[in-house]
Amino acid sequence: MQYQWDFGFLIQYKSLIWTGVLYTIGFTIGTALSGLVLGCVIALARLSTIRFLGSVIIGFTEIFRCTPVLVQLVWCYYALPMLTGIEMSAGTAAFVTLTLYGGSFFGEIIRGGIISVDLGQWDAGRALGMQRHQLMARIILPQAFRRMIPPLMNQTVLQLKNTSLLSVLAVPDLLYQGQLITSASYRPLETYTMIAVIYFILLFPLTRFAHRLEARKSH
Amino acid sequence: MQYQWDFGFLIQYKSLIWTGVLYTIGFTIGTALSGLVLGCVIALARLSTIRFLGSVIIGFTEIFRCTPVLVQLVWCYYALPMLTGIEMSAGTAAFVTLTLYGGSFFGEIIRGGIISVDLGQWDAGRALGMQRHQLMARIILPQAFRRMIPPLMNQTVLQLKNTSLLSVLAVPDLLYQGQLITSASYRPLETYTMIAVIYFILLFPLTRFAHRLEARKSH
Amino acid sequence: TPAIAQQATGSTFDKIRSSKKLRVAGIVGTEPYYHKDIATGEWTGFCMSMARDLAKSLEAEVEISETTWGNAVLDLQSNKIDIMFGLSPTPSRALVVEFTRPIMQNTFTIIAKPGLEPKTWEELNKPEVRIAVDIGSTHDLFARRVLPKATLVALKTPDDATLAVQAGRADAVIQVAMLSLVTVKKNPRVGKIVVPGPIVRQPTCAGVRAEDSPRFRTFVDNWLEYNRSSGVVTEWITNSLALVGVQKQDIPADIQF
Amino acid sequence: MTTDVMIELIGVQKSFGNLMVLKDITLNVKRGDVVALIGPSGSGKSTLLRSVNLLTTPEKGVIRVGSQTIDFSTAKSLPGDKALAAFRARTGMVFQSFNLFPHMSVEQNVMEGPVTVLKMPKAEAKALAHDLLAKVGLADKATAHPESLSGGQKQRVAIARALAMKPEVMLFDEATSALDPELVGEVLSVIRSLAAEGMTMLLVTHEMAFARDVADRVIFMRDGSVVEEGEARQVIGSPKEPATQAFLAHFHGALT
Amino acid sequence: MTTDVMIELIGVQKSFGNLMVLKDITLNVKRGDVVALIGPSGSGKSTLLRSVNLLTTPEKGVIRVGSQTIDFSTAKSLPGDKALAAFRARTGMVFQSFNLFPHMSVEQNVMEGPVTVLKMPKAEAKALAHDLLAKVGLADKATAHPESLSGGQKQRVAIARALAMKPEVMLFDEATSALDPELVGEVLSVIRSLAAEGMTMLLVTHEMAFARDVADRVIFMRDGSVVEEGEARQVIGSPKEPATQAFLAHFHGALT
Ligand SMILES: Nc1ncnc2c1ncn2[C@@H]1O[C@H](COP(=O)(O)OP(=O)(O)OP(=O)(O)O)[C@@H](O)[C@H]1O
Ligand SMILES: Nc1ncnc2c1ncn2[C@@H]1O[C@H](COP(=O)(O)OP(=O)(O)OP(=O)(O)O)[C@@H](O)[C@H]1O
Ligand SMILES: [Mg+2]
Ligand SMILES: [Mg+2]
Repeated sequence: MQYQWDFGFLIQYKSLIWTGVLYTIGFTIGTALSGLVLGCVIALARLSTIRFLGSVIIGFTEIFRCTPVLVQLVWCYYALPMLTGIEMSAGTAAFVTLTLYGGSFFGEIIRGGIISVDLGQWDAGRALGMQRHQLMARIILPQAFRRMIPPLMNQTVLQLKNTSLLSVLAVPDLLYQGQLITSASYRPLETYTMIAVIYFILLFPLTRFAHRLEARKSH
Repeated sequence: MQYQWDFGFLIQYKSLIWTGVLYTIGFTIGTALSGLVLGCVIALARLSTIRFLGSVIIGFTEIFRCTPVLVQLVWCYYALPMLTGIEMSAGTAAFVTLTLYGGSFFGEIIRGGIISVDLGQWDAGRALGMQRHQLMARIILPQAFRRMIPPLMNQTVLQLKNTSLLSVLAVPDLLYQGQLITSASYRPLETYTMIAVIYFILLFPLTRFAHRLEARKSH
Repeated sequence: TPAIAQQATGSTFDKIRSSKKLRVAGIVGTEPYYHKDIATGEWTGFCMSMARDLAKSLEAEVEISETTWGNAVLDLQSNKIDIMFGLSPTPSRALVVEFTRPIMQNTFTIIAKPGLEPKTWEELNKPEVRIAVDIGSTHDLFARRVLPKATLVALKTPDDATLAVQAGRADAVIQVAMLSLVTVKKNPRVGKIVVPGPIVRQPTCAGVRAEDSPRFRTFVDNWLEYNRSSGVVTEWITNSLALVGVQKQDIPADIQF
Repeated sequence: MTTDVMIELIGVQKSFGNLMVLKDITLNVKRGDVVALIGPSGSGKSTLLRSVNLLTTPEKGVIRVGSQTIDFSTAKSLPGDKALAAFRARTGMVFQSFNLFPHMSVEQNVMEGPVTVLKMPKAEAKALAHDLLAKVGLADKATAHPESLSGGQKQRVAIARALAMKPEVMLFDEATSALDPELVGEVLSVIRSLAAEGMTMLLVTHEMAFARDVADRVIFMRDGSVVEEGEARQVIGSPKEPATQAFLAHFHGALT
Repeated sequence: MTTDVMIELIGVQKSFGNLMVLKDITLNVKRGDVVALIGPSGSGKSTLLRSVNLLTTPEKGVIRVGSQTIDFSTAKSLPGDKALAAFRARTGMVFQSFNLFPHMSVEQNVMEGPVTVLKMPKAEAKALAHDLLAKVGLADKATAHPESLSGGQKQRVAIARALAMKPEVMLFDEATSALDPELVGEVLSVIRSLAAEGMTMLLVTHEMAFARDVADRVIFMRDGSVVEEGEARQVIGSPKEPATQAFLAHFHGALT
């Protein structure tokens, strides 16, 4: 059977698609940044010598790492208000969830990068009289980041793709708009293909950029 | 508003939940293993000196890394047969897609781990007269794997959670069964909470195991 | 030669006749349209009754594959099934698939939170009213057309939309009568069914693949017409509603099929 | 006497698991003295050196450098991060394995301490770095990256990096082991001029000639204990202890 | 003469970017000879050593070890991976930075080559490893991990690892720089016994006394070229070239 491909009809949904792209990009950039900050905090807390803090952070991290974002989203939006009385808009709930989720993963990656740095580097920094934060900022993190670039970029790419789950909370991201178009037009293949192409156009430069960075640093 | 929690009703759906758990675990183990094998092949191909091979692999990898799994699943099941005539069952299509998807990410992680091993180690292995595959298997990969454990585990956890997307192809994974129960019982909060707990029970030992492994090796 | 070409690929009608198989889709948990018994795996429901009867008139067996509403059209297009019951026609959809004559008329209703009992749709057409629908459904399309000023909360499934009302995230959910009756039966605490005026109905049809030969669609139309006029269709509907516990007396007077 | 003593260790003890690496070490280094630490491989020389600037934490004992004292017998906890950092900033250390910062150029390696710890303006730190690199014969490698350096070049960068902090005490772990004779001579004169400026130095070395020529005093260690200590020419030329004599016999044997 | 020559380099040239590190190097090492490579830091000694077992690929020149020859002037491509590996298996190398395998115990480090490359049974390899570890004085560290070793201990493990392959040629990059005199003596005797067994050795060293005592011949390099070459006592005792004289002057200066 030959399927009759026809992408022309998509033009009429231009503004719908554009809104979806903006939501997707906005949420990705926003939650990637807030997640990175959270991830740094998590990684440093886990490496700190305060045992109790470490355990609390592990618990927190594992809850977010070990359950699907979809379920977290639904929980944060529906169950939390019922339990605590804190009301959040769908957008806020989505932002908070993705930040916590992304942060848990970023935290693990950053910690892994930090502990992979040669112990001699810690010695050398300490011997110069650096305090812990100086040592981290000047010696350890710059070296750790180089090793972390591939997994960090992987995670950011996932963060962008996770925005597609926002559609369950009626946040009009790209996939949400795609579903609208599909059911109005009954042309899911063209619509999904277009969405895939847009995702690709958004993500490909990101991964290429990561590779360039990595190549430059690894010299 | 006070929500009346009631988990008791879930007992009647025991066997449904059990089927979902088995599907989820089966797909995770299967596609994580096949994805790891594929990832190793991808990483080695990218590190090989044959330029052309590298470019082809990059293109392949990026397509899978840069588009949502959901769209890939739909494509593989519906569009591929129309274009190529290759018919696949929903289960096969799901397996193939998750393998290719996971493999693309595993490949990047493995490659990152390999290039982070000190060049002196390559020298030392070569100087002993090792061939490339021996060097890889005995010297480089064991050291690379230690650094790769956090991101690899992260990815496997994601692989398990990605099985939740199989519900779009009506593969009865855990989330799919949860949706069934929700629409039969109209108790989504309890159902989603239970699903979250089951995911947590499945994934938590996995992440703990990873940490133990990491701690043991890092000594 | 087009006729020969047609022969070669085989029209849907010919294929069903020769293979003695009618391939249809089933969607779990969409009562009263489809219902799958969790224990036995047996399919029932309004659409399944129709599928079995249609198969019988074609002297074929029913073959059921599971799908979701979102993918049903793809299953049709990619030749994984022959007919999909329970689709609502719109002109743009008709560009892609062919629709049969209407199986029934479905009335648009709302399930409103306690205290909200609008007489007309216009009463709901205000920004402070939050209306839940499932994305891309006829409910969604209807709400966008009739209630442009209301705040729309479009969620992934009818269940999610119902949940939004339950959780106080929306004031009412729009559902066609076939669904709202079942929703309220299963979960009376969501709210009350209201049929705002003016009463709006929309047809529900079956979708078939667009192909050169109109033979299969003509046959289905013929079969439908026959069963409608003899009252069999209404019987299938009430039976399927009874299956999930909705009795004659539960159905408001404004609602007809 | 106490004011004259720059580095003082009393009863310092350190174990790794069951292995006691430092056994009740007591020693003094006078201000402006150059002291060489010699002894067989595994005797604990590196561990002792690391204890002096607290990179290794002893289980027992007192460590004093300049005006700062830490008593591990009584202190319930180590001083805070800031105090430790300040303690270490006044001590320069050159590591056996160099530990250059691989993500910085040679010049940045040398500037790092002054800029980050001493808050020296960048331009000034750069000038200082170039002076020191010239001193160790690496003026032309200022912008190179550590990985492209030869072994001896790396070691000299490590020396310049430690000197950049203008420390009052310098600790060298095999400072000259990868240097060729030409450079040993240069480092020797650097160390001599540092000594003239009043710098206190403690250095681990395997080169007896170097120890004899550059050090005022020599400490001989074996199995985690100080066996003999004294004036450099005396300890190396005519050791009193049998263990020292046995150790140095190999040395004379290797040369003749 | 050719059959007697074990290592032969003709017109070998190597650059890193614009920097020519090896300039038209030609040299011979006779079977069973011990040759010391001396010269200032950065003169290209390590690079030359790496070229001999093809860890560094020269741009030009011919390299022969034993019966195998590679001509970089004409060869369009390097030999295959297997051939390269076989080439290197007959050459042992001890690195300046040791490069021990951090994920293996000391004993496993030594066993790795025999087991993986030579397919020696594990039990046999283990016995061999213990013999060699005893030879370098580390019998008690067999199960330790490299990171817990002192500098000198690491270096001795690296030597044992290279010897485990029973190579016909050994290359040492500063084999003794982190060894104390006691151990230098031991390594010296190891090297002497290897020489007696007919092993050909090329070693980079900064210790002139060591070079003079252990080597048959000495090659002096400067700025990527061989400046002087000859009998060890002659080159070190009474060098002919002005550059060699200048270099060794520092050496004599440091000792007296
Ligand atoms: N982190 C550690 N864990 C376990 N053992 C260690 C550790 N660091 C050092 N050791 C052990 O402590 C002993 C003393 O080591 P140290 O490095 O101080 O010796 P050294 O005198 O500097 O030797 P060298 O001259 O070979 O450098 C050695 O036996 C060594 O194996
Ligand atoms: N990978 C590289 N990239 C760029 N330059 C390099 C590289 N490796 C070595 N060099 C340069 O080549 C020159 C020779 O280096 P080599 O390591 O051979 O010196 P060496 O004689 O062994 O010195 P040393 O006695 O200090 O070990 C040095 O100037 C060094 O900076
Ligand atoms: Mg040491
Ligand atoms: Mg060198």
